Amino acid sequence: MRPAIAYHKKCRETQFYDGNTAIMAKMHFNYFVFVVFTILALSYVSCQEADVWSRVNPSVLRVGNGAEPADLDPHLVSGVTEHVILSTLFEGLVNLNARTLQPMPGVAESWELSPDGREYTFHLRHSARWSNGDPVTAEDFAYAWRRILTPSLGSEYAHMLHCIQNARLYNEGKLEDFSQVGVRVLDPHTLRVVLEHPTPYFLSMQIHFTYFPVHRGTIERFGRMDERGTQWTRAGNFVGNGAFQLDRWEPDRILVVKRNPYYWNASMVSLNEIQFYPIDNLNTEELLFRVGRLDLTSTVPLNKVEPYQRNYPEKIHISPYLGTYFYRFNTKRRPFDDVRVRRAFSLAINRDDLVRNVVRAGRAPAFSLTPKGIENYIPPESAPFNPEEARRLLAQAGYPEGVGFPPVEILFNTSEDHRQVAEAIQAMWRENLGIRVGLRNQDWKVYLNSLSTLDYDIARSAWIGDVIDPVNFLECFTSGNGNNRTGFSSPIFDGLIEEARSASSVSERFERLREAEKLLLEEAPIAPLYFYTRVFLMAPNVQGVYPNLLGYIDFKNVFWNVN
Amino acid sequence: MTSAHRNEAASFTFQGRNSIARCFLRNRLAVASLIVLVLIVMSCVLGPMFSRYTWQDQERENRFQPPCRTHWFGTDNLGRDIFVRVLMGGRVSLEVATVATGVAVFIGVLYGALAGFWGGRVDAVMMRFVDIMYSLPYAVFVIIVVTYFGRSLVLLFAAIGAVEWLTMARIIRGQILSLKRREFVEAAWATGLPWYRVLFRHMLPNTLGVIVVYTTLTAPRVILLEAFLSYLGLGTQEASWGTLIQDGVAAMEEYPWLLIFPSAALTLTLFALNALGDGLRDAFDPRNSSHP
Amino acid sequence: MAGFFVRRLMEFIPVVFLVITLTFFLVRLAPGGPFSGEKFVSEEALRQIEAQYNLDAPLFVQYWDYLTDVLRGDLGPSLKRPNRSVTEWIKLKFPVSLELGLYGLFVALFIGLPAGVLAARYQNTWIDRVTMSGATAGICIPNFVLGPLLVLVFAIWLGWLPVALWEKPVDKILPSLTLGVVYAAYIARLSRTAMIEVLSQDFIRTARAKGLSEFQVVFRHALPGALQPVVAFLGPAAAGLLTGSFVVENIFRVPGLGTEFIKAALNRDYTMIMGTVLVFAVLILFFNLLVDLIHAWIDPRLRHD
Amino acid sequence: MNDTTPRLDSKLLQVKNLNVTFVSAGVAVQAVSQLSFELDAGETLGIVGESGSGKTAAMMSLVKLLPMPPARIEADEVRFEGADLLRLSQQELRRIRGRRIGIVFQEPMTALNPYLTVGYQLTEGIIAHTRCKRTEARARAVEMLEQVGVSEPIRRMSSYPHELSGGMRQRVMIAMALLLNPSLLIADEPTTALDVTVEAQILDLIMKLRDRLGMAVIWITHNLGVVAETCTRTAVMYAGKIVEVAPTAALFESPRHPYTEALIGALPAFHPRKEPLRGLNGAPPDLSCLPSGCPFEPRCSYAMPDCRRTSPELKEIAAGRCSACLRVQRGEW
Repeated sequence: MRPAIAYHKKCRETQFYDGNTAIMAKMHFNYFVFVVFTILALSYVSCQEADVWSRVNPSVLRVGNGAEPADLDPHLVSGVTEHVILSTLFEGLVNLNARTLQPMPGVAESWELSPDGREYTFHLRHSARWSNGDPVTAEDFAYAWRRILTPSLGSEYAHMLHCIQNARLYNEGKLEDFSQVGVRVLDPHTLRVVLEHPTPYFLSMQIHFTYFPVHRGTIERFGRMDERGTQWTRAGNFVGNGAFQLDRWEPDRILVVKRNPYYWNASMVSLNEIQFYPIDNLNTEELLFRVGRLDLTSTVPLNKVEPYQRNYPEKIHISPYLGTYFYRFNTKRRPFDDVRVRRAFSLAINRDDLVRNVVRAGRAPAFSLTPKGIENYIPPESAPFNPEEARRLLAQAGYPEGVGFPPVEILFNTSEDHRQVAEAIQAMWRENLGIRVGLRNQDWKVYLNSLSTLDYDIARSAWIGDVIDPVNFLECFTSGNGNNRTGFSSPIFDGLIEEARSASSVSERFERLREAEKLLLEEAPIAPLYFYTRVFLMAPNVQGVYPNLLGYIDFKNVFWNVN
Repeated sequence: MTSAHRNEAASFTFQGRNSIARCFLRNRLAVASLIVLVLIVMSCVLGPMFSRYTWQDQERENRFQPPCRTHWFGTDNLGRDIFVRVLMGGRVSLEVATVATGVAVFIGVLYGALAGFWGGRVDAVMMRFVDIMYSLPYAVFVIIVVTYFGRSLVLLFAAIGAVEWLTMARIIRGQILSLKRREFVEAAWATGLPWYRVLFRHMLPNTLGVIVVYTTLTAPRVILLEAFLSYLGLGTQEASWGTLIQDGVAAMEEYPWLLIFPSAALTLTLFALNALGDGLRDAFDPRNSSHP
Repeated sequence: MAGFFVRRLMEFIPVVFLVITLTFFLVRLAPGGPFSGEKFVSEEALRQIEAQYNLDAPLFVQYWDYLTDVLRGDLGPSLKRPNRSVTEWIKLKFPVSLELGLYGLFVALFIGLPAGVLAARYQNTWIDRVTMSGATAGICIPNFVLGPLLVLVFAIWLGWLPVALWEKPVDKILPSLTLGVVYAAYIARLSRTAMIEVLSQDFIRTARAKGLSEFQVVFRHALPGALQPVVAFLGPAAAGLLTGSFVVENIFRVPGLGTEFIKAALNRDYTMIMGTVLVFAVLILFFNLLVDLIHAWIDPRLRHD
Repeated sequence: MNDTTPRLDSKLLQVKNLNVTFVSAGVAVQAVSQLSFELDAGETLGIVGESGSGKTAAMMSLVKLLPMPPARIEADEVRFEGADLLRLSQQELRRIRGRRIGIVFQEPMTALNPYLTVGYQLTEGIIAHTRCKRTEARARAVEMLEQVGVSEPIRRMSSYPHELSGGMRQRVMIAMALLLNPSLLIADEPTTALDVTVEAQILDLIMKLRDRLGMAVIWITHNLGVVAETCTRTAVMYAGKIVEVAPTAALFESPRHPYTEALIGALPAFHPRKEPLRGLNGAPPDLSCLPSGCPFEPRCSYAMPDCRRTSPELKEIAAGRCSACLRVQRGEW
């Protein structure tokens, strides 16, 4: 057996056999010879350097980017892959510092916030340009926001803008007149936004694709404003205002963005070109990185994490990520309609063990729904692993030692990772509660269907935050919320969230949210399991990529350290 | 792929059972395969009972153990004993093979026999239906069945079987068509037997050779199809060889035993099934039993 | 001949029609729609999206609309990748699958056929045994194992070939091998059996009596007969090969139609499923026809006109 | 084999102690044993015997046209035009097949390749042996077809075997065997598959061609009538052995082996009308377990106790006549 990972390839001379036709003509009976020669003729051997990154072009970055982007229309996409690409092609009013996630000037040079925290006035820089040279104006933002909120467009992510005054009503078709929505163009370079409630994370939301401006002329050249899937996002047609512009888009092969000469800060951009390779297969992505075909990956296969940490710690990066993996209990169905049963099940999970032995990759055990690391918010913690207490609660609920417990199943969408977590937890519940739960895997779409129709007992779930704010996690569990999917309903909880929304100060707001989360953990419609991490591989001399909760990479500040 | 053995199998006739048995027993490879298969089935069925671990037992502190004296095939990432898991996976895979192949053979034989027997327009319509099913990519069909019946393992296998019957139907139809003109069938008609007796008592037994051989060739296909469905995430949540191998592939550089042992089990079984099929085919082939 | 061809092409129409109908209703049976996701999409948005794609009409109306669209050559927009129409996607992906499939076919034929012929010619010798063991192994190893193994050996350990992607000619070797090997194994087994059969026939002795070389005897006299079952096998197999293999495309990241189809099915991208199934069905029918033509071309006794 | 000019005193073909054994599944079957005979240039030798007596196996083994394995061929000598056929390499043997020795097979239905045109099958032999151009080969083939009495030879060249009648196919076979003027033609029951009128035409044709081309012919048949009409000398085979060799006329006049006698007795044309036809009793022996004595002993009406014990060798009993019967050899017949 060779060493676990052989990272260095041998150098071979380039050879090219060009005798195909000659060989064909003289066919021998010994066909084996023929086959061997044909294969050799096709397989000229390529040269590989010992250090795969030493001869890399310092102006190009090759990025493994998971799935193929569904589209590049910021109002129609919903995935992380699209987000990564769109953040190079567009720029919002405000940028975030990739290291600290603090707001920095973007298209807006400066901004003011009214004392009640509900009115932002943005002053757009005059040098901001679209990639076709047109100036970026406040009108462009208003147009973009009107477009995403237009009901007939059917944007799946329009709710991101619901914090703007009347945006929700307009989006739901209950308000016809966009001028009543809290977006005002004061002059071509001044934009005022009126919010429904004070929204402290409003500025950081500006790096989300839903807030990006779009170029009206381009969109309407290829279709109606509310038309899905027009050709304006094709290379050649596409107009953006980011540091890069779309150069080439060959689906499932490559997507290339090049430096945008019209970008207001173009001189500070180091990379000339970023190549995004859509690769769904994690193992393939890792292999491409290993042989030096990629400089940055979207993730790392679980089995490769430890070998990399051991042998190439400079190449693997693990950082906390704004996401929580948790189990839902169906509170509308016996036996999980009983809070004691839910809590017993949650208490019987040894999260440290789970994180250390099963999910690995630096993940942290979760005792709350909201991840740690959100500034100024310290989430309440539910009780740690306590099998005695769990058994006591279970006995109280009428199932001493698990006797008489109805058969229940853990539902998960079919995936190796989810299955392993489920198997581990299944074992813990068997060991600690004496209860044998079944496993049930479903195809993704069926699983979603089962979730929303509450056709399950226990279901694997996850929530990735869109913005760095606990409310984004907590509001899912308000009564009737589409993301609730547990049947959990508590007027007190709803009230706390509502209070938090209209709270006048950040500390008061977080206090309400903490109370809400504490209630949620006590009621336990969910059992948080672990917090996500972002794990990726990066060529050792790429600089300017920082760990942050959003997994946000500011490509305009990424550069190669060439020496 | 399914039509692969149509032609290989096309020329059997039924002969004396003794000569078939004798011919089969002369084929050492086939006999060895049979023995291996029996051993595999036995150990999959009985083995887990004698093991000190169950397939779910987790020694989470003991994960990724290479093969050693306590864990013959090593352990996986949850510290489960691979040996027992391979045996349990064998149960699932062999169950798939049995149920799905059984369904495929049953539907295929019945359908093909009736089509060939009735002939004419009925045959044309029935075979056109088979054509349509052929041109329907089975993935769509299996996905739909799986999403509906995904919960039930047996139904899943039945679904696979229901996809695999097409080739069998074609082969049997061809056989029945050629048998229709044979003297002994005419003799059976002459004695005034009802049609179903002619078909099931006189004609079908003569296709037994094809059925047996094709069955041993369908089983490996079915096992691999289950493995493929697992690869797509449509398979079972229980540890079948397919899912074990899939896990193993992801870890083959670091923990090769996770791939090697389930793969070896699958390959050995399929090898034996293929060799058994070959042996049976030769045994049923009249040309091979006569002297040159 | 032309008449025969046209008649056969006419027979395609009802089959394709039935395939469309069956698929159309089958895919709607599966639970979950194209637009459900991890995060909740509001009822309102969902309704609007469905309206944009005519998914809110009664099912039979949708079916009728789809049929008339197909007749006009319009397969509709992809629901999950709205940026291109299904026709465009197929135009983009099918040539790749076609290319990969052809290489796979090439591998299958150029390994399988000589191996089978060789094994038959040297029946019951070690050559036969080695070749046939190889063939059985080829049938037994799932391609999702074979692919990564080949990558590990040839791309990582030896460093001869690229790991994945589909750009330069070298990139295409490993995917083609992975795709073709199983078929090669089947062809080897089939052609061996058929070859043994043919080699025992009288006309082979005649050819030998003429003093022809062994090469001429095997390849000119015996091969056509031995090819018949191989051709029969290759018909449906080729259709499968050319429409792409999800596994191979996924492992080597080949931008082919196979992935498109499986993903469409998993994502309930109705129009895309319909489009790919249509391609598949037509290809199957076409290859059935082609097989008949090749049979007739090889065997003069089957020529009617 | 142009370099081996035959010595003046030599025969065209000399076979000494030819044994052919088929081994399969551990069982050995001696199909031909201790076969010896000679053939002069231009001579026609008939080889007669029941089915399974080893006629075809013996003749095919001369040019190694038996599948090996299962066949095993051994001989002290098979000398043809000065070369020992069994010791030649495949390459050298190939140059004799089709060029010096032509063969006409029994079943014209199956002996022609159904996938190839008549023209191709005719010309490929010429091209393989003479390196002449395709057009020349075609001209030669057409000419030969004409000689064997195929009408419209040019059109026939592009026909496939299944488009021809049985007689026509056999003519093609003959043309194929004679294309390169072989010095020996082995005709393996060339007329059995044909109906009587065609049979006569084919017989006639081969005889004519033999005379015109001056080649020797070995005529394998189970039909004594054919032998009587065509052969100068006849060898009778039984159970893999030659039991009697004699000039044809003498053989029919006074058979010197009980088996020959029985064969002739079963032949209507050579039988006095008054007596009823006598069939042969019993069946041919199982070659895998031959009796230790004379293989014909169980069916022989002249058998004596010694016949059971000793297997008689083929011995010359008169000038040009050999027999393998103890009685004959002891002068009791």
